[in-house]
This record gives sequence, C-alpha cells and structure tokens, in this order.
Amino acid sequence: MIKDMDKPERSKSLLRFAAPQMFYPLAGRLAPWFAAAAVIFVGIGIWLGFFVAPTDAQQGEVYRVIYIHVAAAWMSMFVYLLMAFWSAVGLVMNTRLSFIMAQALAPTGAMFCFVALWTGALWGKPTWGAYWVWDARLTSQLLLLFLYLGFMALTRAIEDPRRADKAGAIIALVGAINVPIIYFSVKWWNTLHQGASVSLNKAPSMATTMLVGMLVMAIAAWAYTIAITLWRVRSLILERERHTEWVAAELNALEGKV
Amino acid sequence: MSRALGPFAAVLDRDLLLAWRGRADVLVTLAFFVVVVCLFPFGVGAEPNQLRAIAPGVLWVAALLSTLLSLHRLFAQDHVDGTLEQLLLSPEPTVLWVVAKISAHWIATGLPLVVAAPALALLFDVEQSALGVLVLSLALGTPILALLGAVGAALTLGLRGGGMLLALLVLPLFVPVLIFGAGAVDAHLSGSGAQAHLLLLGGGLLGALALAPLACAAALRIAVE
Amino acid sequence: MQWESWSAFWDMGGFAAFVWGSYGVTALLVVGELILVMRRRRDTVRRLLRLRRATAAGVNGRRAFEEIVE
Amino acid sequence: MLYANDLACVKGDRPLFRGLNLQVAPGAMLRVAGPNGYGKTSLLRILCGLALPESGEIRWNDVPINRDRETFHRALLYLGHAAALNDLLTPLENLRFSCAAGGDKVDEDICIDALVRIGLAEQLDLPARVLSQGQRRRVGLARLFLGTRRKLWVLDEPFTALDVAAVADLAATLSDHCAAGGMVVLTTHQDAPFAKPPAVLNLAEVAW
Repeated sequence: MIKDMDKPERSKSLLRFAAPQMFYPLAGRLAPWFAAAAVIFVGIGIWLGFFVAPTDAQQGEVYRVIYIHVAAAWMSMFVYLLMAFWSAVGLVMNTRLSFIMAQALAPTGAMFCFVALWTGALWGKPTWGAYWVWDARLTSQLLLLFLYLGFMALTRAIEDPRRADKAGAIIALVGAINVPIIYFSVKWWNTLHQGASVSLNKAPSMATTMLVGMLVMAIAAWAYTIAITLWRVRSLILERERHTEWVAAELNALEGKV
Repeated sequence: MSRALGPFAAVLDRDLLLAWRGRADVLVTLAFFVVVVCLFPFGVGAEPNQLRAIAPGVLWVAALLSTLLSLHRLFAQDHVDGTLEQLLLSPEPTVLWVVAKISAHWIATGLPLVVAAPALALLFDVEQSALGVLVLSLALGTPILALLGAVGAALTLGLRGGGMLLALLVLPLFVPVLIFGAGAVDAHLSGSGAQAHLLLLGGGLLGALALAPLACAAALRIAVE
Repeated sequence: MQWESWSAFWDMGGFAAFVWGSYGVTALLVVGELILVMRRRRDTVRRLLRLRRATAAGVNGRRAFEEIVE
Repeated sequence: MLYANDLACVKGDRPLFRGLNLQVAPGAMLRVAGPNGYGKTSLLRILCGLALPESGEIRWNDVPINRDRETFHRALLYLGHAAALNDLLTPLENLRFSCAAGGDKVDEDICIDALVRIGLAEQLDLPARVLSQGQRRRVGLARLFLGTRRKLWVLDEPFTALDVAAVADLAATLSDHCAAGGMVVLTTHQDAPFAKPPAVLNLAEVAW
C-alpha cells in the first residue's frame, strides 16, 4: 500500500533524505548557513538601496520601498508555487516529508504576502494618494493571501495529521491552478473599471544600482525563507515522528539543554 | 425509483428525490437569495440609475453567497449516516457518482437562483435586453460555483467550524467566476457585447467539470478515513 | 554617499513615515517569525519530554498514553 | 483469498497495532476481538480500503487492493456501524439505492423478500427516521440476503440490537455463506450459534 519511504535505507541516492530521520539533522546543519547568507545579503541590499542608488526622478525617496515590496511580492508567489510542488510530490510519492515541507513554507509565504500588501499600501499613499487601490497586482496579491490563510486554516482544523496533509495538498494544488486564472481575470477586470492609467508600475527609469539592490534583496529573501522553513520543518518532524526511537534518542540528547 | 441503472443514475435520482422531499431547504436557499438582494437598496439608497448600475454585481454576489450556504448539504448528511462510505466502496469510479451528486445539488439549489434572477432584476429596473445575458451568465456560472464549492465541501467534511473554513477556502476561487459573470451583464449594457465573458464562463465550466470532480473524489476519500 | 547628513537620511526626503513604516514592519515580522519558530521548537521538545516522562512512569504505556494526550 | 501483511495503524496520534498479519481463505470466518479502543473498527476499514494503513499491504487474490480497486470492491460487502440509511427514504428505497450504488442488478421483489425475511414487513413504506435503532440495522443487514455474488463480507458488530431469533438467522446465513466458499470478517461482543466456530484475531495480543 504505502511505499515505505520512512525506513532510512543506506542507499547513497538523494532519496534517502526523503526520510524524516535523515532530513532532520541535514536541515539542522544547513539552516544556519542560509540564515547567515540572508543577513549578509540584507546588509548589502540595504547598503545598495539606501546609500548607493540615486533618488528617483519622479517619486523622490519613497521609491526605496521597492526593495522590500518587489522581493516580498516575488517570494509570496514563488513560495505558493513551491508549496504546490511539494504537495504534488507528496500526493504522488506519498512521502510525509513533502507534506511537512509544504506546511512549513505556508506561514513564511503568508508573511511575505502581507509584507507586499503593507509596503504596497504605504508606497501607494504618497504616489497616488490612497492606501488601497484596486490595482490588478495588489488585488491578486490580496486573493493570494486568502489562499494562504485558507491552506493554513484547513491544515490546522484537522486533527489527524495524515488527513490534514492530504487535504492541504489538494487545496494547495487547486489554489495553484487558480492563481493564474485569478491574476488574469483581475487584470481584465481592473483595466475594465479604471483604465490602465492607475497601476503600480515599477519606477520607470531603473538605474542599474536600483536593479542590483532589488536582486540582492530578493536573494536575501530566498535565503531567509529556506532557513526559517528548515527550522520549522525540524519542529514539525519532531511532532510527527514522536513515536519513533530516533526521536526518543534525539530527546535524550536535548534532555538537559531545553 | 429507477431500476438499477448503475451509480450515476441511482445517485442522481436519489438526490433529486431527497431534494424534492426536503424542498423546504431549497426554498430557504431561494428566500435567502431574495432577501440578500433586497437588502442592497436599503444600504445603497433607492436612487434608480445607481441601483441599475450595481444590479448585476448584487445579483451575482447574492447567488454566490446562496450557493456557498447550501454547499454543506452536499455531503454532510451522507457522511453522517454512512452512505458516503458505501458509495466510496462502490466498484464504479468515484468521479461518476460525485458528478451525479453535484449535478443533483445544482439542479436543487443553482437552477432556482437562475430562474428567480430575472424577476429580482426587475426590482433594480434592469433593462429587458440585459435579462437574457444575466440568466445565461448565471446558468453558466452557478454550476462552476457548485463544482468548485464541492471540492471545498469535501475538504471540510466533518470539521468543526467547517462553514467558515469552507467560505475561506472557496471564495478566492469564486472571484474569477464573479468577475466574468457580473462583467458579462455590464459588457452587454455598455454595448460592447458579452460574448467574450460568456465564452470564458463556458470554458471555465468545462474546465471545472473535468477537474473539480477529481479533486472532490480525492478529498472525499481522505475525509472518510 | 547619497545623504548629506544622518538627519537627512532619517528624514528620507519627507517620506520617513512611509519608508521606515514599511521597513520597520517588515523587520518586526521577520524577527517575530524567527522568535515564533524558535519558541515552537522549544515548546514541542518540552511537551514531548514531559509526555515521555509520564508514559515511562505509567503502569501500562497504553493507559497512561491515553490520559496524557491533550 | 484476503491476505494482509505487516499492517500498522495509528489513529490520530495513538498507535493501535503494528506488524499485524492475517489471512482469510475461501470458506473461512475470522472474528476480530479485543477491548474497545484497540482498533477493531480501524482494522476492518483498512481491510476494505476505506482507510490507509500506516504501513503494510493488503492483497485480494494476490493483487494489492489499491492496484485493482474495482475487482476487490466488486467482491466486497462492508456493513459498518452506521447503517447507511437516509431518514427521508423508506427502507425499500434505501435498500434499492445501496444495491444500485454498488453496481448490483437487483429487482424490487427480491428486495422486498429480503426486508420481509429480516422482519421489516410493516415498515416497508415508512420513512426510515421512524424506525428504531434495531430496525435501522436490519435494513443494512438485509443486503446479506440478496444473494449478490459478493465473496468477502466485512461486518462491524452485525449482531448488535438484534433479538435472539434474528441472531440465529443471521448466524446461519453467515455459516451458509462460508460453506458456499465465501469469506466473513466480523467483530462482535456476543458469541453466535455459528455452524463452525470462527478463527479469532485478538488485537490485545498484537503488540504496538
């Protein structure tokens, strides 16, 4: 019935990390490196964004919000697609670790989604005079946030972990199929109601330093997401695998420290 | 009751019979639709051309909410009395009777909305010509809502607080249907013609008919575990 | 160096509220998330340790397990 | 031939059983015993394919049940705690629906005979909601008398809420079914007058 991926084979293939027992220590080793990378890139990004990049011709200094806004918007989209990917893998290969990965990603994706909306609003106020404008991208970002909240609410509402995994996977996949549909229908709807004039386009003249600053911040966001997800996966694994001996051994090791 | 024609006909007949015997629920859904539509003039003011402008959106949102409220009836009763288990153990493919169930549910709750919409539209003094497009857009749109809603209903089966969770899950998915449904009537009224919107709704319906039952069957299988 | 003085930097061309509002909330959320994840891990480990001690102490693992499971 | 190998089951986060093997040959009857909460119903549902085991595999005629679901479910008849009965329909309508939904071709008078035999002659045309708990379970059991060619019967507490005569009649039906080469897996707390005492699998002895 279930291809038993949970017993750690000694094979050297990467598949052995599909077993929670093998992935747990690996995540523990990798996470700090990504966290460090994130801190470094944020430092460089802030320095580039604030101290090297010129002031924008039309928008003045407020455009500097772009560095977080764009990075967060990208991340909220990528993390959702990543969740859908892990959900698909989980449903096909029935490996519980894939479901755990999807659930570990969701909170960070939702956080970036909220950050994108928050910075979009704060950036919108001085540029068009209103905190919220039914711009196509902002509106689809809002709907994406609902998809995240739906996923998290569903996975938490179900006690039985296995049912929660599969239900979450299904809604993540159904949501992922609908993300492009929502985006284009909202874009059509937006141009219908307000015409193309009011839309949150990027600062027109993208000086290279601005572009580099944005990319660096995006990389920083990636590193941060990987680090925080790996940490969250570790505590999810501990909760899920508490019947196994290896968790008992792990707990012994942690007896004194916690 | 028809002779044993296999699960599709059996489930369709049974659910329609149940809907007929429990027609009070159908009337409640319809009453809710009418009440919600009538609330808007109080909130927005009875100024005619303003009402005429918001009429398609109001009718569509009310239809969407009515569908949402009736979704729990799709699987809840069968889940409680064990019929769902027996259906899942039927040798016939699960998708077959899931489509039958959703069709019966739409006939019992979606169709009445489509039939009632023109009458309510007159309350908003909507032009005669737009009524045809309104009915067509609802006739194409409400089945999509039923199909997508069925996936949400199956996922939240048996959960406490399932109603709110169901709304949170499916409303984002309903947005495109709402946009093109209400948009069709607006496009017709503005003279640019509603073909594009209606074609998109038709395409969406075919897509939902093909994919939603699969997701729904999978969700039911894990809900019963 | 883009700015004449630190005060000009903090003023951000008159948009201080918007720029620092954005960066501040983002920093808050990021740090908040880090703290939440760390606390969640610590609470999980503590709960499992307590659970283990209870089941080990219980006469029959199965009986004690049922009472403890919140 | 039903064959289960190294089955494990965790309910929510309570481990129920592990390393469970069982085999039901044609003509055999297996009683799953054990106190409440040891996973009797869970095991039955896993055997039917309704629930997924934590690990392990189930084969029907040497084919894993998730590989060829249709053949397995064509040969399976499962009666759970809930009697799969809708309150707005009459027992006759309910019985005919469960046959049609299961893909069996059964005409009306056979259903009526089965219901009369199980003792529901007067209640044939009443809505199921007026029936007593025992009567509702009998409608579920009526499917056993329909002579459908389903080999494997999986029954969860079939004898509860039945009077002595009905228990004897049902026990005889199960024995005949086994004699005719069928298989029965059931749970029950009362011993019934079977022709041949069933094999017993006690979940209390299956360690976790």
